[in-house]
Amino acid sequence: MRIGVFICHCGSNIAGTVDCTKVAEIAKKFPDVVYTAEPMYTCAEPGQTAMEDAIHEYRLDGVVVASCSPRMHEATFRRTVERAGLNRYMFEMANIREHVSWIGKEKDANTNKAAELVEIAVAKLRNNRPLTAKTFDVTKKVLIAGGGVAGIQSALDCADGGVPVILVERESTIGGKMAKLDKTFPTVDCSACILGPKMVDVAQHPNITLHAYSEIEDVSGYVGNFSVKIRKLATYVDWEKCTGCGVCSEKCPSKKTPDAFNEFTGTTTAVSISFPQAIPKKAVINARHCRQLTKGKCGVCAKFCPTGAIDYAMQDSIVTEEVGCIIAATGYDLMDWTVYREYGGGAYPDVITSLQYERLLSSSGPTGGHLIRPSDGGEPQNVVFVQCVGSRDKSIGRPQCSAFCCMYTAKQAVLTKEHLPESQSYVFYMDIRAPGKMYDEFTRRAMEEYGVEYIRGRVSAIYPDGLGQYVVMGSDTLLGEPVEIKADLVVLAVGIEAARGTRALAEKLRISYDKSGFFMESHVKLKPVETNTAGVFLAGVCQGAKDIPASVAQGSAAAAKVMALFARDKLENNPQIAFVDLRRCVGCGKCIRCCPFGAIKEKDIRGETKAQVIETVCQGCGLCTSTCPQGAAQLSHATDNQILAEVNALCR
Amino acid sequence: MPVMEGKELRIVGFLCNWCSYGSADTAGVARAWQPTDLRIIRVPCSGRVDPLFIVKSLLNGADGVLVAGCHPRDCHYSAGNFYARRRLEVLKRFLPVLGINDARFEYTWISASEGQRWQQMVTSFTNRIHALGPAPRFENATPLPKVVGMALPPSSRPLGTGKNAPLDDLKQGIKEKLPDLECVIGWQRGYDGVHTAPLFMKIPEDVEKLVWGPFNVANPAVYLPKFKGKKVGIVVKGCDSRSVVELLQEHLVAREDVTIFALPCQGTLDMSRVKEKLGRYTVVDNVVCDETEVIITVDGKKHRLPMNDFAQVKCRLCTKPMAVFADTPLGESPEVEIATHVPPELALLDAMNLDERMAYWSGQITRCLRCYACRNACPMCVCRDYCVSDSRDPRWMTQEADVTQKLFFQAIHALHLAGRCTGCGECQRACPVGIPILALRQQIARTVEELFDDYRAGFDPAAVPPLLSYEVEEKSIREREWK
Amino acid sequence: MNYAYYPGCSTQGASTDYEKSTRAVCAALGMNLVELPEWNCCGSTPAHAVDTELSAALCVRNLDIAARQESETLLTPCPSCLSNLKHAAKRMQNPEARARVNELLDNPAASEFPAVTSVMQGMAAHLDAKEIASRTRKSLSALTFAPYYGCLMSRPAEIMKFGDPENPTLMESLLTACSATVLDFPLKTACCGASYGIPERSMTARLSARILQLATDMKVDAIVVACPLCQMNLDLRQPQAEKAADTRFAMPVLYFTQALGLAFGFSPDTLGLEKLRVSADSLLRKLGTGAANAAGSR
Amino acid sequence: MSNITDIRLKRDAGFIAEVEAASGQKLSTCYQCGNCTAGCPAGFAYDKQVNRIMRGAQLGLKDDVLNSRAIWMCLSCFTCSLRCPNNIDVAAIMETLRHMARKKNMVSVRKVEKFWFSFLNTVRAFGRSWEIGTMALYMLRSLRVFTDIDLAPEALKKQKLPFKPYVVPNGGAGAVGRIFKRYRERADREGVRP
Repeated sequence: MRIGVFICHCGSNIAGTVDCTKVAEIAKKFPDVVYTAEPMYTCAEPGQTAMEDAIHEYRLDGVVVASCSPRMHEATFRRTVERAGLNRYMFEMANIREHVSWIGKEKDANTNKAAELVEIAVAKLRNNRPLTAKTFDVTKKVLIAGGGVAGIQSALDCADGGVPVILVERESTIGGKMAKLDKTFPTVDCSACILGPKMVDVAQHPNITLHAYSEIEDVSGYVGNFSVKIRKLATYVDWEKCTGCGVCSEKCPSKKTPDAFNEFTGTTTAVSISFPQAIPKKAVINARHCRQLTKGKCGVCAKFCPTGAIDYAMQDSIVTEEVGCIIAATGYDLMDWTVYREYGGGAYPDVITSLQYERLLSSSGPTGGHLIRPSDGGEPQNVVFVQCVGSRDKSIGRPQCSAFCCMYTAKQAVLTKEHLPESQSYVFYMDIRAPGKMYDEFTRRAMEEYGVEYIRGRVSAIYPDGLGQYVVMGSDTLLGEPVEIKADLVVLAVGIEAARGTRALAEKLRISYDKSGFFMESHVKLKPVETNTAGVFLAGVCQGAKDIPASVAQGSAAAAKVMALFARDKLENNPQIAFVDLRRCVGCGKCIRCCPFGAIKEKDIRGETKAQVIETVCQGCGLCTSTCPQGAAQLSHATDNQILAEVNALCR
Repeated sequence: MPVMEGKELRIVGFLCNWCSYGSADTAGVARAWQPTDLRIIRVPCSGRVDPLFIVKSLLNGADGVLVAGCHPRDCHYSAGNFYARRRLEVLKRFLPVLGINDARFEYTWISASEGQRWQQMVTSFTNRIHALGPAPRFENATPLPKVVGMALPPSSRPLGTGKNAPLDDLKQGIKEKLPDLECVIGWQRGYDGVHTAPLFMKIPEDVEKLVWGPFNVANPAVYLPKFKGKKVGIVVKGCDSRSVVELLQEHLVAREDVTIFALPCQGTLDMSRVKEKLGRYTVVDNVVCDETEVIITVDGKKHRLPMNDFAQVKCRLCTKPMAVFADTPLGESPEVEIATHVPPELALLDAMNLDERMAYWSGQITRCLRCYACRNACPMCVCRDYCVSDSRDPRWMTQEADVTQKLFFQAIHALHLAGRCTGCGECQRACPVGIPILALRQQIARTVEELFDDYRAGFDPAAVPPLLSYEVEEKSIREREWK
Repeated sequence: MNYAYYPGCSTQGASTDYEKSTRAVCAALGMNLVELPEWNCCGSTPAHAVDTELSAALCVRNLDIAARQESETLLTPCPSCLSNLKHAAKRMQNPEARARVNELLDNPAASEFPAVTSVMQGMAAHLDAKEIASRTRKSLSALTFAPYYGCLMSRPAEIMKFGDPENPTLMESLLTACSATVLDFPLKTACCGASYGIPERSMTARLSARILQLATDMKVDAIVVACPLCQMNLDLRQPQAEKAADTRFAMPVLYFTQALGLAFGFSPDTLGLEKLRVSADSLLRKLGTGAANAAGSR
Repeated sequence: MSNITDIRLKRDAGFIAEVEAASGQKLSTCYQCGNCTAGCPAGFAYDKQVNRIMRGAQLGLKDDVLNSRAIWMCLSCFTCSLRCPNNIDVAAIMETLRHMARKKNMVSVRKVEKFWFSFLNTVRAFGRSWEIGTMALYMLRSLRVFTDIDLAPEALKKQKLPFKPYVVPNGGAGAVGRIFKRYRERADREGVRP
């Protein structure tokens, strides 16, 4: 090989504490090194040109640049050597700035260390091989998991952009949490009125196929070519025939079915349509409460259904969709707040969650929008709101802020006053987090115009006083006193967690999730929509707590990512992936078992089982390489021999 | 290039590209001063760090090795660090048995934003290594003179010669199945009455050659992978059957292809001790087994060998005299007292300090001929012709016959057996110069048992091998504190 | 079965009724309490408030006696003693602290102590609810109780190991085994004012009043307690609480052992009921004459 | 004197470290939510609420904290520790502050301390506590003759208060006395107030 080594001065950034000339002198003696140079700024245009010239002049077939971190300029220099006619992988970097000149005080030691890092790079480069990317076709179709406001926005944007959309929703209607809300902050406009039209658009859009009451069973494939199995849960109602007339629900004798859509503030019938604006507006039988399905006798709904849509024998069915991208928009659930024994742990009827309160306020809710106490149906006089229940609480392992509770609490306090002008609301808070547009103004209005009493402090305990009211033991840290309020109704701003089943979905999508179960974005700041699995994007609260505008924005952002990817007809893979030396492979399948991406499959080659890497799926982690005992699986650009060369350069 | 003599020590870091390499960059950008000893090798993922890179570094002069990856759950590749955590923890608990101080190796998790933490880690790790001083090297160790005194552990059951085993029923059973099978693997009389040789029964006449008894020491499972894809039968002792189970688990033989014949085993002889007892001889006159002892007459001299004194150590500790499962089992498993005794080879090392262990291995391994008999006898060494010990690509080892190369091969074998070794002891039995290499495998097996819910290889073909899986929250692996 | 037993000073003075009823009930359950010889005061709140090592030393002297008794379990009826003994045992696990505590003692303490637990937990471990129910001679179904544990019995949870520190339920299970109605009493682990009755009377008066008020509003027949100090604050000092709250409670405050004792058919006098300041006659009336009759049979 | 707190002047970093070491708690984890204050049963008797004490300790305002009345009125009921969202053992911090104040002779509520010593003196003398003795000593020390005099008739009638102390036999009382003696001697050696 003919290797050229460039020791960058980076102005005085490196040359200040590293004797670059000496490093170059030492490097000259390394095997295969035929040329060294000491550019002032290698990354600057003159530096790059000089490198190209040197490659031509000295017929170099490999280049080492000792400069900053490869995370900074590896891509830059790879393009440089490529322009000069070399394969971009015949290039290595030695990080002598971040790892040497900026952290070591002694010039001697730094110089010695820099030379060694160059030696490692040269040793590796001598084992490098040219690598080339492969291209493959793309299925220009997207699957969106979750039909909340984020998923709806992604679906509509993609569909408008001409991309066919498969929208999968677990519940019987799309709309998500937003559909349950009465009003939205900071404008206090009706949630159903602004979300409703979007839901109707989804139903009517020719590019959108909706699978409601369905779950994702299995995902295989890779960016551009995913295959997704969808389990359509049995509704016991043939939706082809159901017109959504609601007769079944009217006639159903099983009237005490818990009403999940209303957050269990009321009851519904065993066959029902979750709410009047549901999309699709189709009935579903709750199998656990249907008399026909549990006891085998009833059949009332089947008798009355004008279209004969009831089918008690219905089973789950599986459909498979081929798509090129997947957007996860699976949203959130409230955490299980009953761990707070000091708030009654769920035993007190008038201590409720904020989402239950939304249903009590909503005109489509169980009380028709009449604000009453669940225990006795009376109108509450004193309503206490407690924030940060299950948020910012390390003692129960939930240190994170749920981000939107401050705002909806203010909204609910305002609505309380509007519903019951004689009432008085109190809000126990730690900090008011209102950084959005018109948000702080809104909380101020709650206090100034609606007379909501904000008290800065957490609540230690809530208990019934034996006379029908609840004692809320709080404190006012600004006053420096403990505070007690007798409340008729207590609303807990319960913190959020990733929706149930999120972890299982993450495993299927092969993406990561954080401690609270929220999906991990590729980069906290710069790649907030991407995941580390190519072709899988995130929208809405499934990625982290956010309010409606932010969810909608991320929904659109995910759609843009999909459309950008689909703008190309062919995709290129990263050639730094694993390959299997078939001669060495004994077909034991250890690599297949532990590949995090399912990127290795068994293949029968002339009657023998061998492992084969699916080049488009492999992400290049190299786990297979360190798993394979016979060294048959090797990761290109980080092969055993390449790393051994580095080890041998250091330890001998 | 040497380290700065007297100033620096050789410290190698393997850092994943995404998190920990990033944290080192972040520390650099923040001008967070650090000791200069550490040399960083960038790898895509901590899961790419083969523990053997670390062993190789430590055998070849590294004074310390640090591996860093993304925090659990933050792996750029989802789960690479979860696998790394298991494998590196096994390694950490393996190093001391070689005589290498495990404080010289550390692994940890750090995110790209934690520059300050990186600075603290590098500083504290470097300080730690300096406190330990330069690593002693095997080639400089004074070999420990021959070590004696491995006390025999009590036997888990009465041992015998298997004289009354239903051998004829077994032969009958084999003959019945033989027409459907390519062959059945078993034992036959060897070159004299105190040795057996492998027997491949193809026709009913072959079956008559089958023998059963204390001389059936070899593990026939070693031949099984060669018949991959063919219908084959195998006669097994309890210990042999665990190897069969492992091969099934690793898809190296298919359950439907193999027919297992089993008899309960009463123990087999430790041939090295038999040899010692018989001394040099020319002719075996007679071998008679009564129930509990073997009476061997060589060159006219009669030797009594009670099984209780001459059985292999593994038979004394055996918890599975009967096959894990068999298609044609004959007889019931005898009662076994389940007691966990540290095998004597390992107990010997447990009693030594690190320096003594290094001296011990240095002395023992010098005798290694690099004949690879250990590898060839191992039923789990399925790489065969493609063993990394003698390949150029990848080139893990050189052909030099020095202590580090020899020991490195043993480390390769032991670590490749992690979670797979059933402790059949064939490696050690096959060693022509009698190096007690089984201890290394035993230490790995003990570690796997400690870390992964008492997992023992070779009992369940459907079990998930612990090193090919992970738990998000590991029950028995604790993150070490950095101070 | 034999149990080492540490009665605590209160049971020798102000709370002899707790001692009497504890011994009676334990005997009925087949628990033989073996009092530690020459036991001393645990130091109570004053000792640990002054110095944790002094407190530990006073406790460890008792633990050491218990260790020499070779009993597996040491029972004590008083939560304050229990808390001090358990804290001391915990502290002795730290070698530095152990050395400093040993300095205060005549002889270094034993390396291990028997487990210390409350009489209440001891009973529950000795017999399950069904067996306890089977020993009931007089159903308490006519009575409604507010169970009150006080603050020390369940806290800190990791030391006291008394179940959910916000919502212990052991007393409920014992009392319901005797068919009593036991309400979910929200202030069951609130503080009654502890030993501040003497130096800061207004404190105990106010805190006890809160508890008595809620129990009164919940219309219970009695508050049932497990702590001598709680009993004293709620019962003996009830007039002070009444004065603070400007109301009248007349709320009987029983030890749980007294309540169990009634169910087991002991006479009021065996249980020391006459020691209560607020008379328990109202309870006895509700139970009918049975209690008095049963007393004759014992 | 200005009533503006100059944090640079009043902060005592050594004090912060001392409190953290003795209590085993990290003061900086407190984010001042006020839950400790909200649940504290004795708060009404405090000059400064618990969260205010925590803030003072966090800032290292030694005199401010050690001179408070609150640390003496704390009942050690552990409600604050139980409910702290940051898992701080607040009660341990209160006790640590109490110990520090005592050792430095900064006792702002003398009567509480007097009561403690009245109690402990009976224990020192007899090995066990003795209610009447404690009360008598306390009345003497605090000059509060009528403490609980209203309870006396009822308590005496119910024979709740033994007139004679119980002395732990077989040298037990002596052994307890020696514990106190060694404690006092060690405190003298270490230069702290026993």
